[in-house]
Amino acid sequence: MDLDSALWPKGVQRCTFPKFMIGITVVSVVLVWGVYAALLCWFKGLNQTNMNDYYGFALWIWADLAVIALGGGAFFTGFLRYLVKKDELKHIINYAVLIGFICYSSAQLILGIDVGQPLRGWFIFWHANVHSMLTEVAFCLSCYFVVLCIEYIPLILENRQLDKVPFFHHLGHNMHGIMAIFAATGAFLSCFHQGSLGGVSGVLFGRPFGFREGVFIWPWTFFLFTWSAAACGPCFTILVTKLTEAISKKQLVKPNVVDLLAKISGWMLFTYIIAKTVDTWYWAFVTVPSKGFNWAFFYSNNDFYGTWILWLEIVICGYIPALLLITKKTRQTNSTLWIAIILASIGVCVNRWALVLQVMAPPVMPFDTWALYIPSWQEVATTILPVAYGVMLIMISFRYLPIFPQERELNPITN
Amino acid sequence: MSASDDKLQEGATDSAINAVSRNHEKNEQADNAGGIVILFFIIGLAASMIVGWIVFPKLLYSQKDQPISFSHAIHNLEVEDGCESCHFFREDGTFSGVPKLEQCIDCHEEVQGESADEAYFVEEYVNKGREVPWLIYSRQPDCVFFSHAAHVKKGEMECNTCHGPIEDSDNLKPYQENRLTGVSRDIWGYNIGGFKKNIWDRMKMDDCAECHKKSLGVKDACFVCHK
Amino acid sequence: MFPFSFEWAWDMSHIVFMGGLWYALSIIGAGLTYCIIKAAVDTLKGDAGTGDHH
Amino acid sequence: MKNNHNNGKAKKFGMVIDLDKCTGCGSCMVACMSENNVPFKADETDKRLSITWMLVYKLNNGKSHPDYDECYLPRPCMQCEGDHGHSPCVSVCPAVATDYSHETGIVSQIYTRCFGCRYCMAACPYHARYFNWWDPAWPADMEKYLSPNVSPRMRGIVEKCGFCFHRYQLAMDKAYYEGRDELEEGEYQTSCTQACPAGAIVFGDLNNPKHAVHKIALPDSKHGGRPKNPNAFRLLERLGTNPKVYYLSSRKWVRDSGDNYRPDEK
Amino acid sequence: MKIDRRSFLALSIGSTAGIHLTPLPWKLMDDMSIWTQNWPWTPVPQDGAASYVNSVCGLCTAGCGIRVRKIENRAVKIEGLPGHPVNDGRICSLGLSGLQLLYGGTRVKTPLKRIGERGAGQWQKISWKQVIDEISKKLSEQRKSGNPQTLGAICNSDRGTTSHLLNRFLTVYGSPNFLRTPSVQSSYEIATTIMNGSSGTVGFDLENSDYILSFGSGLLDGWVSPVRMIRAHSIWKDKKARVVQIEPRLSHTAAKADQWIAIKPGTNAALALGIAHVIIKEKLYDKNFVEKYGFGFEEWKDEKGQTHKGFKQSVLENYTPANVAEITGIDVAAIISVAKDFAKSAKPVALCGSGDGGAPVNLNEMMAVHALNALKGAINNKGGLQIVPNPDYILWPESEMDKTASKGIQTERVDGAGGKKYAQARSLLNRLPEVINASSESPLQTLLVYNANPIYTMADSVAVKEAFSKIPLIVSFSPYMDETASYSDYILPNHTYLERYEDSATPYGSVQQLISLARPVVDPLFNTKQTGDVIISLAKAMGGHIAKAFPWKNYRACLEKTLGDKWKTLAEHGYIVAKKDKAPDTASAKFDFAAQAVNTDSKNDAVAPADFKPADLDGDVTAFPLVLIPYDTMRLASGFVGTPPFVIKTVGDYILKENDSCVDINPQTAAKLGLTEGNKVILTTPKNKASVRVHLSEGILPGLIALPRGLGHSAYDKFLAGKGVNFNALYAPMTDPVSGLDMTWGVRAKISKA
Repeated sequence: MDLDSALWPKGVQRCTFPKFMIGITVVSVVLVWGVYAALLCWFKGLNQTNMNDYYGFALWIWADLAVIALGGGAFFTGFLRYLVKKDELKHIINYAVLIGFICYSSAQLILGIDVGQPLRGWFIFWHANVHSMLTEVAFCLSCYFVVLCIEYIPLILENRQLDKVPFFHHLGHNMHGIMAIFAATGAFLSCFHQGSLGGVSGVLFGRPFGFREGVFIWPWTFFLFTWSAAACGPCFTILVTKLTEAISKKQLVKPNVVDLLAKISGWMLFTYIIAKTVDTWYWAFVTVPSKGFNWAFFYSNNDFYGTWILWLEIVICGYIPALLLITKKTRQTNSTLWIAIILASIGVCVNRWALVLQVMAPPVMPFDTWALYIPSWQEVATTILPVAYGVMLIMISFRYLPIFPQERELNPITN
Repeated sequence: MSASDDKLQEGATDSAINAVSRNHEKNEQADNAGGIVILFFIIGLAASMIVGWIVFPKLLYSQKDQPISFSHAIHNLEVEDGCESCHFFREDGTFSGVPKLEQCIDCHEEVQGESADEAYFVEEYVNKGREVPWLIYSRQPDCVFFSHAAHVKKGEMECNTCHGPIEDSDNLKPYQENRLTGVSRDIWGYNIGGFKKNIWDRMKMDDCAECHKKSLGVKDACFVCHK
Repeated sequence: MFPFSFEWAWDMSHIVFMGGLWYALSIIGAGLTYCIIKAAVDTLKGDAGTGDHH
Repeated sequence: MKNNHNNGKAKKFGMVIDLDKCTGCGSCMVACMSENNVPFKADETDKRLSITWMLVYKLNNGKSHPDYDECYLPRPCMQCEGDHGHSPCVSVCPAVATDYSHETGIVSQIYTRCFGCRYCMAACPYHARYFNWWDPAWPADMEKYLSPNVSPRMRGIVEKCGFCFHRYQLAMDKAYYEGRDELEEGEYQTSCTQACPAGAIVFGDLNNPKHAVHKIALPDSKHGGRPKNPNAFRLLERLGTNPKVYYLSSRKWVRDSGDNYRPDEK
Repeated sequence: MKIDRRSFLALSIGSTAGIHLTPLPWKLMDDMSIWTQNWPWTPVPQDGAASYVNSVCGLCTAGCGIRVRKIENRAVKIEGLPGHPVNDGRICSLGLSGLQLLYGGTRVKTPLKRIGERGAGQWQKISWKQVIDEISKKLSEQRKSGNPQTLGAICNSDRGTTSHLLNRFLTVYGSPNFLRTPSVQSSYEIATTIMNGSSGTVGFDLENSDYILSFGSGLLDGWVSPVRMIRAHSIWKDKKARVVQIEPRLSHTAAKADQWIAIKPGTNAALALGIAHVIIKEKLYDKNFVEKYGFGFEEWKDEKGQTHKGFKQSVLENYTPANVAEITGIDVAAIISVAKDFAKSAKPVALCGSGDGGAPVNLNEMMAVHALNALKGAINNKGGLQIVPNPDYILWPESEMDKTASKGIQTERVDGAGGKKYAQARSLLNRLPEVINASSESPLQTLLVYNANPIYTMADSVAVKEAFSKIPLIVSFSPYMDETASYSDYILPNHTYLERYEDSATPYGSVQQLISLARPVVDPLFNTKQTGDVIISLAKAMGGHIAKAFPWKNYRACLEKTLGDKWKTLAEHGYIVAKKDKAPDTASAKFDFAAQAVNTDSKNDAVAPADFKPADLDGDVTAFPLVLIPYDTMRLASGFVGTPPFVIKTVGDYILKENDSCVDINPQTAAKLGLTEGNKVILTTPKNKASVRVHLSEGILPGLIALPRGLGHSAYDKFLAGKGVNFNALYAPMTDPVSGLDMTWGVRAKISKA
């Protein structure tokens, strides 16, 4: 028996406590580095970054958009589990929620560093401008984060020791009981903030690269973002699950569960990427020409952005994983599944990159020049900070919380 | 988590369970216990009410007396043009605010009357040519642009609409300054709850907005009042 | 955010946007309150927690 | 409405900058800095970190010697109205720290409201918005020259040109004091207009046919303010920003530099 | 009653609930909000009554009227003075930033005495009384040695009462060595002396010209009177006057000109003569003017009866467009068309003196260009050059001289100006380092420096410093810790121009005769003194006839007395326009094409205007294949005033990047050298080397590189010091054989990758 085995979920085996602590320490070092960088940004100001007046939105906003897209697994899996009633998914929903929780808390942390006057950050709520996409993002994001907390709390309460407290036990039980309501609210909120994030650059009619025509009151990137998050978020959930399995060297979720989620993701991704192709085509041949640009302008005359980014995003990280996932054989082959989920996760990040950083890069005034940007170490550190924090939270949660309901069954303790 | 923590948790859980079971066992004590709980609740409530309503404002504001005593009432009788005799508009339309020594000297070159305060004023300030370091009750933070001309000249408002019946006061109240923000208490108002009876009780943005909305029927652009 | 904040206007955008927001918030709030109260009641009832979560 | 405030129709302050006359001397930039308490730091050579509400760009025709030619183009904030009534920056600000004044047509920036999200900077195609990456500092006794009419900005917020709006306020104060509601054309002029040694900047009310700006640029209100003067143009009109700064140039390549054109349009 | 856990719980719930029923959390929230919107460390400028003070700008010699906005006793903004004849309400970037100099960190706050090594920056504060005592004692001793001419003074101008006081002090002390900082005006003065026989200065009636042929004059780059020139440019645009700019680099002036003629540097004189050739050949010149006023246009005889070729013949023989095209690299057709355009214009004018006019121009070019004006009668006529008499309002009684003084004042000037070799020159500061370095003991033992920063502005900084190190006593009157002040023994800080009274007369280049009065805009911030007062005090401390020569109580009294009945008007308006209709002295009503004053001695017309000799640049062509030329910009001050932070901020990143100056280079040349935009390179000249960056520009001729003037300060604060390279440090002056002035227009150079 290990030092902390009383806290482990019932009937599972975990690594030794010292080994666990070594892991935690390693991650803590990265975490402390990130916290140091964050403190520098808070106390010395954003001059610590390599952002400038051309790159007011940079690495951090990309990281925000990316983690929220990747965290999209939580809302979409929740939506499938509670509203579409895909019951199998209950075996992975916990982990999806945890990943979502990590992603969303990270996003809020990054936003807290990113704004110039963090102590006035609450103005976005108090003095909200309801026409701003960012307001919509802030509201839905924080509300959905509350929902994620609500979804994560019962999981914490299921800890073997906490569960012994009757109040906690009942609270957890009751929350589970009405989880469908929370999940539905979450899905509603999530749709909106994923969409608003898509609107962030879509409404910028001064920035032809980001600007998209409107559907209702939103530019259509609004819908594309929700769609892509629903498609790629679950892929990321599967990716992290498989990574966890690889690291813990045991199967945690039955293949049929993964397969179901992968299949749904595949079809989402496939339909999304077609929509994205149409969007790109319309943008390239209708939207930007009307502003006086050739689409190729945005992919030439600079040291970084070329058409490769389109190929990467749409073909390599779009069609390929989509096809791999909707094809039964490749979906059920471990290696191609790995490739597909990795590509899909990269794809959504590339998309967010393009719609944040590439929007800032090309000159809009004809006499201006391309602006490229390389983040400072402080920016990199604060962006890695949430990764370290996420790894740590997963380590702790996995060790002490019954995240994978099938783990006991799949890994019976023999001795 | 260490083993000792582990034990603690076990212990705590046990006692919680114990407490629950104790309650079940000693049902007759329940009323009594409930009474105590309510009592403590009320004590907490009352104490925090006292802190919040009485102690807090005393801590929040520092208090200073004006450098010399001054009666608006007396001056108001002596001057011809009411407030604008001393608080006048400059030729460029800006408002002079609190008078400079220069204006005071017009009448106070020599000691007037027999009051000791007057003698002190003449000796300390007039004779030495030092400006009186008046503490200004109605000074807004730097972000505020306020045009007296727009209100008094264009809007034909009376001074006391916003400043209250100060012309009748015999002395100057102590100046209170918010320790956190450095802003005069008159801006938030003397009621710590922020309630006002008269227009002049508060000078917060909402108070400006209220009147603007009423009299102009529109919410102005931000920089009409901000700089 | 609140009708008494300076920017508030009783126009369509505010009603739709804030309506949606407050609607979501009240569901979350009501749900949470329900769970907490029910858990407290269950605890007092002495239902010592045999039920399974799933 | 504001009209009862004003006894007249809404104003639309705008600028006409004659690029034939502009010599690129930089007076407008310094006039702006010294009027508006703009901070400075030891190294200002990274122009993307340098706060210049008014910025003179150097344009060239992209040709080789001897056909090579240059032109200077001062760029204040364009005070966009937007073709459909919203400026690129105003609608995106999540905290209403910037708004469009329908009374004057000027886009404001409220420093105490701004919390530094920089969305407006991403929205502005003219790069007219600047972020305070550093705390401002005025060494030696330089704080003494700060004007009380403009608030010094703190670190972490966005600032921009507001057509010296405080000068409008001061002019209105004087007018009210003298019992007037309307300003003469010369009473409200921006600091750059006043300083420009070439007299290349003309400022006034675009809605007022008596004002020079209206006469020179001939803004066509039926077509989103597009100029009728053949030498006049605005920057990036095609984006639908509907700016209030007009430029004049007798050189075609300069006028063509004001907007983007596809190769097949040229 | 048992107090258990539940009681505590109840207590805390009660107080939590309670506190929310009080204003505390809400009020604190509001206060925190206010606090975060008005951080205590962000300055809040004090409000108060606004007022305006009219004065005159002292940052260059143009003399623009300024109007300073004040809030109570703080100066908050400098604006142009509406109605002022020079700038009419307009103002340049330097003038706008004057308050940064006033309130900035480069001020010398009290008299200082050096205690460490020269230039080491170790100073001792000293009282005014003591410093005057010490210096007057030293001067008295020096004078007793019988060589009063070893006292010298450097000053940017010889106009205005302060300069006159300084000059008078030197005179009664017994020294002729009053040295003036040279500029293009020095060249114009010599040219008018030689060709017009007038000692007046040249005014440019450019507002009325309709064709401006500029031989490299940076009319829009700070030339002579920057704001006035830019205003004139707008007038030209309005009335469609034509501007032709001749220079190897596309300056702002060239970019705004109707025609830019890229010429090989140093060949302006040849082009001017080529144009003259066309005009004469086509008989397009103003015969009336040439016949009535001209001398030496045709063949002429000197006093000895020797016959000389006329200007006409020389030009026709030697400067055919084809010849000139070869020398200058300009098309024959372009030369002919420019000549015709010029000649056919009603009111054309030709100008020379490159860049901002801070540097003199070689006499040859000056005379050739001046001759062009004469050919079109553009002298003392509307739209042309006007010979403006020197200001004459300073009328002090002749000072009493003692024996030492009379003897000393008769000695030859240390710079040779007015002597045998450089008879026409009034002052040749550029020769000073050479003269000092050539002698074992410095001919100047004491040097007073007023409104000048020679260590920065003079050519070959190394030689200048060497020469200065040989002068035992250097006294600076600078209000700022500039290069020269840092290298002096005493600093007697003047008030800045915003803290003092000072008159200034007819700005250079002005057609109107103007007297302006600067007056204190704010009370002096520090323990500084008007230099006029200091000179009067020094004189009084020296006693005897020197004290007697300064009968005024103080500078203010002197100024009021001097200005007499003008004082009142000046004090009210800030300036007076003397009679507009100039009365040119009769002597200037002639034009000597033969330049007899400098040609009589020579047999072969060597320096006649009709002659062009390519200058031999220092250094070997193979070792230094490129030619480095300096350029000026309105966004950098290259004179005795350091560029303030606001103005430095406007400097493009293609001129200054981080702490490196950028050199303009044609992409062709760069490609040959394997250089691309932004490369760091070492720039080497025969004199010095420096690290710079490359800026590719189609606006410069191949084979040339151009470096901005005004950077490379070692003094001042972090907003200026250490930024870029000082062009003056990279070349040795070329002395014009006739005028004695520096005629450098470029220097051989090479660049290699760093």
